[in-house]
Amino acid sequence: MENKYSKDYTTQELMVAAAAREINDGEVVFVGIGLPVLATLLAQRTHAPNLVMIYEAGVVGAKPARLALSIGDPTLFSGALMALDFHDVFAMFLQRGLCDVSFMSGAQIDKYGNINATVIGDYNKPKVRLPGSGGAYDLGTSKKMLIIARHEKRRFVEKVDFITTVGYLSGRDSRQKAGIKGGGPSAVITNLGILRFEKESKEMYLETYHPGVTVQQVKDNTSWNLKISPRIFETKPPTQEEVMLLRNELDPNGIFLK
Amino acid sequence: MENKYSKDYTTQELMVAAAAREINDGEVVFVGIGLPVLATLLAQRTHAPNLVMIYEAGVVGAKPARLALSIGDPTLFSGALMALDFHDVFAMFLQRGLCDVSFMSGAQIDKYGNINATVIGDYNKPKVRLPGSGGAYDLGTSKKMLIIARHEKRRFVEKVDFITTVGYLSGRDSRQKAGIKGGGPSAVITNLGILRFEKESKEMYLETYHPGVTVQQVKDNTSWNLKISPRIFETKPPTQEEVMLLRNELDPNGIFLK
Amino acid sequence: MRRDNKIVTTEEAIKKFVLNGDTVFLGGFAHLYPYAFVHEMIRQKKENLTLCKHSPELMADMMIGAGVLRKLIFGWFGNPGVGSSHCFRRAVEKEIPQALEIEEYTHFALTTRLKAASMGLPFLPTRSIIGSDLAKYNPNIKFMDCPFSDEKLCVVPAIHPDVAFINVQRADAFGNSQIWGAIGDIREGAFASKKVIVSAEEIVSTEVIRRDPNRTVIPGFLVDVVVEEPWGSHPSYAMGYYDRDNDFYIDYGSRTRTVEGFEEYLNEWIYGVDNRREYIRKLGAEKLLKLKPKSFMSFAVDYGYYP
Amino acid sequence: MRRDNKIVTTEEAIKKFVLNGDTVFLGGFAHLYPYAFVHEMIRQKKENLTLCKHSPELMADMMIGAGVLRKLIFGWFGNPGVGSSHCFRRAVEKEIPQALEIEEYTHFALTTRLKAASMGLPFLPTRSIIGSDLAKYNPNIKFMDCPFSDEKLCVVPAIHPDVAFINVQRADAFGNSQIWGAIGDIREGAFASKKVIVSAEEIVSTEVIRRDPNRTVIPGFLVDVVVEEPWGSHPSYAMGYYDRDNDFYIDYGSRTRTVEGFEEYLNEWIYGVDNRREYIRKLGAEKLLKLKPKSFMSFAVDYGYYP
Repeated sequence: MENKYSKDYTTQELMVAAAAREINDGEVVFVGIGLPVLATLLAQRTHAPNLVMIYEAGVVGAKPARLALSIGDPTLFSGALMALDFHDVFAMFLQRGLCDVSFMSGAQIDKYGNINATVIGDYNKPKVRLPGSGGAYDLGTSKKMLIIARHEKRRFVEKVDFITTVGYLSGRDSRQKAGIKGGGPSAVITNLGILRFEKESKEMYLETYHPGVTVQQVKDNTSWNLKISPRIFETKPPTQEEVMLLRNELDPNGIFLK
Repeated sequence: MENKYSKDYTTQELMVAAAAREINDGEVVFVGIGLPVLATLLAQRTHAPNLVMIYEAGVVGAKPARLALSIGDPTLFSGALMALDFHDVFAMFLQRGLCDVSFMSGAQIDKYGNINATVIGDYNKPKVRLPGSGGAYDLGTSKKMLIIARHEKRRFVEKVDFITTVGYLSGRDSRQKAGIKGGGPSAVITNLGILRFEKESKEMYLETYHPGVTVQQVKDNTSWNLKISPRIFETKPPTQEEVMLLRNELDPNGIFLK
Repeated sequence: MRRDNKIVTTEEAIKKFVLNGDTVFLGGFAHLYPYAFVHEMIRQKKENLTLCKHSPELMADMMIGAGVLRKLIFGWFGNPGVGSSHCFRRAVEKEIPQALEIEEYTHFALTTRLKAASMGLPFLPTRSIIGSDLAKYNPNIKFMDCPFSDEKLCVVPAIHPDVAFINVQRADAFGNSQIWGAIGDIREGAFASKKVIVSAEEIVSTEVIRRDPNRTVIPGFLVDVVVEEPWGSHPSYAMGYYDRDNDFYIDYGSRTRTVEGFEEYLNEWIYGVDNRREYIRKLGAEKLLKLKPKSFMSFAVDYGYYP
Repeated sequence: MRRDNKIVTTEEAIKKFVLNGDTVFLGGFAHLYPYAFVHEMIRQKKENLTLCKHSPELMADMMIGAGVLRKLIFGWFGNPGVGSSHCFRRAVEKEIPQALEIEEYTHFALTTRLKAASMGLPFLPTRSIIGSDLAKYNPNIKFMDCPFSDEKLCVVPAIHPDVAFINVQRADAFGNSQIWGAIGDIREGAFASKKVIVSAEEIVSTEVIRRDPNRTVIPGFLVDVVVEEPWGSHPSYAMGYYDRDNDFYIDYGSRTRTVEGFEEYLNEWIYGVDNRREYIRKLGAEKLLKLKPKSFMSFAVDYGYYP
């Protein structure tokens, strides 16, 4: 099949394809459930056949017979390459620096890519109590952190109420200076565009807008004055092959792609 | 069979029986090879059926089909209850404080039960280079350390050239003050007698002499002025049952009992 | 090895080994959660418990809603794959049914606390937490300089729960326990705790254990009592025995949005049954058949016999 | 997973992955010692190597005698179950054939250095060594106060060897490696090292590995190359494959009491054969039959199939 761009795709499909393109062949990918799994599987089926998948529940090289519905789904363990203790996942893989890519989301994301998954409002008197870090903090120490999120004003805030997963802290070399390993956030893929971080200041900026989305629309859904790349362009749509794989093979029952 | 004392036994058999009596039922015993294994097996076959055996190679509840010739003998693993990583043996069993009894020997033993298995002479210009600690230091942190050794003047020295395994350091509460876990040496079983440590000073003293041995003989083979218990008595010989078990069942080929 | 048989019922285990005020550990990650023990703690109306569990999911949500927990030491609290944990949120946001003290970590840092205890150390360093806001609200999280480099590390103290509840696939009558699939934090939790209570999907002969010593995660001498409790982890799963009951998680999520909904749920699935056997009967044969996986056997390995 | 087949010969692995001056780790404890790699390092006359191995036994004794080692980082050095290691003693006591730098730990403390590295930490605390004389002669051993209690602890720095040599019972062509019986320090050593070279008693299909993921101790993506080397651990053993050759240990012990005896041994068993295959031929069929254990199979477990 020729690798032509699709003309019939959903925003979710575009987001998954965009995330898949962030993964290089041979990389070790720490996978959760939902869109990140689909992005990883899509990368594996297209340009990254040698990627290695690791799940928090303690499994390397899973070969699931169905789409996992939770991160500890038994289907991830049957026929996998390696099962390991929970502590070892964090110590011997994440802390050891063996993970290249991880996926992240959060209720709040700020302009330095810090993520809040803990609490909205005051910690001791929360307006909304969220689930908390779990593994998220440590996933944030992989070489490339990919953030996937719905672009909303209340989510994209200037400063998060609580730093659960560290992005670039207060920007510049503050992350490195604090002694935090890993490369920090590499891309933010939303339903409106793809955002990256300036090389020096580490402030988030808009790199591409999705077909049919305007730059103003992105700015309107971000609660600080979002920087725009001088070389901004339109996000490349998914290819026909990518859409076909997602619809027919990776999520044929539309469990995550609704 | 009646539990009569034997009249036909070797010194080694007496030493093994004496060591076996130091083990209580239900205790977790860290076993090496040679006489300590025989003592542990003898205790298990007589008064301590519920003792648990752990070997340094990483095996709990071994059921060896032959007498192990080295501490990593495969026969210890076939049919054992649990196999574990080397680091876990030390961390999760010894350092965790789960081991009740361990056996120790050494080229030099001093009056506070410190043991040298590292070097005779200067560390940097050794007269004799010995194998070193290996697991010995950590075995010395079990609740009761049993020392089994040949009683010789050059072995029983006032001060060891090098502390490999900590006994009572410089006596009194110096071991405890240094922050060392475990109960320290509990008994020293030699070919001449059984020695213990004073409650306060922690200095070694002679508690019993073996049948046919004189107190003077023990003193002559100790290079400091050895204290003698005011209630000194003759070591109880092995029972007929013990000798029978050792000869007919535990070491029928005389591998360790020569 | 203790030769005395340690088998008791779940009711006896909870009655004897859980005192009001205890700190309880529940083993597993997604896999092998000890739900049978949790339900029985609620049925016996235990009080003022502290729970140490990085991912307590519905287990703690039920315990909070039923008023069993005073304090929670955790890393993530949601209904996995479904959404919020409503009893937890009501307790933290509105003190319903009562205030809940929380002590919060990352998954890694809390497991590190158990790891330290399981290793007999008073603390362990970790790179987790550095730069996040967690340390601001938790005095048990400290930082130190590496003695060998110029790095700054996070340190957390060992934690020794009073009782560990562990569900395993198989154990013998003395507590020698084997697991396959996700091991989770079971090794650390069992070795960290003062008492260890095991439930097993199957009690097997010691011979089965001895055929494969590398599968043993808890040695019998560490275990106080053993319960045979098939389906003991429902609605979570036991690898090779049954699947995770996703519908049950979704149903719990929607029914417990209100206090009344939770009470009804509690009355139906916990107070409304006397024990696990009744609970399983209530689940019904159709559900059991649906959750049973097809067989996928490991290949045997040869340990060799060395006489 | 890398789809490229990583299989090479022992000769190629040593030629490509061991540079003079490297720090080398050898995996195992009594079990699965990588003797085939050690002999080949000696045959290829590697120089100035540092060996990191808590219990190096005959492996390091041969390397020292052959002049391959400059430095040894260790915990215990003897001929296990036999007595002294003569080349080691000659080097330390008399600088024959050359001076040997030693850096000495307890087994636990040295394994803790690897553990720290395998966990991505710059150091770890341990209760080992405290009160002994080891720290007096080793500046890498330090002490610290616990940040949470009044306890004093020993601390040791992480160590990252340049190459780990690991012999396993079975691996696939991509390096996914499985072990049973004594695991030793293989997990820590492999994850601590910069490169990982695996030899396997048998290369199996990935399907065999996937049938039992809990037995995997090293994931393929960590492994640089894989060698198939049956009897690769002789004279130590591979559980289920062959027994320890005690006679061989005794013979080595008596023949190497003199420098001449060692040279003769070296010429006969290492320089005198071109590769492991010739070494095994030299051992002879009678010996192979004698060391082969009877079969003692594990029982299979059911992982379940979850479509």
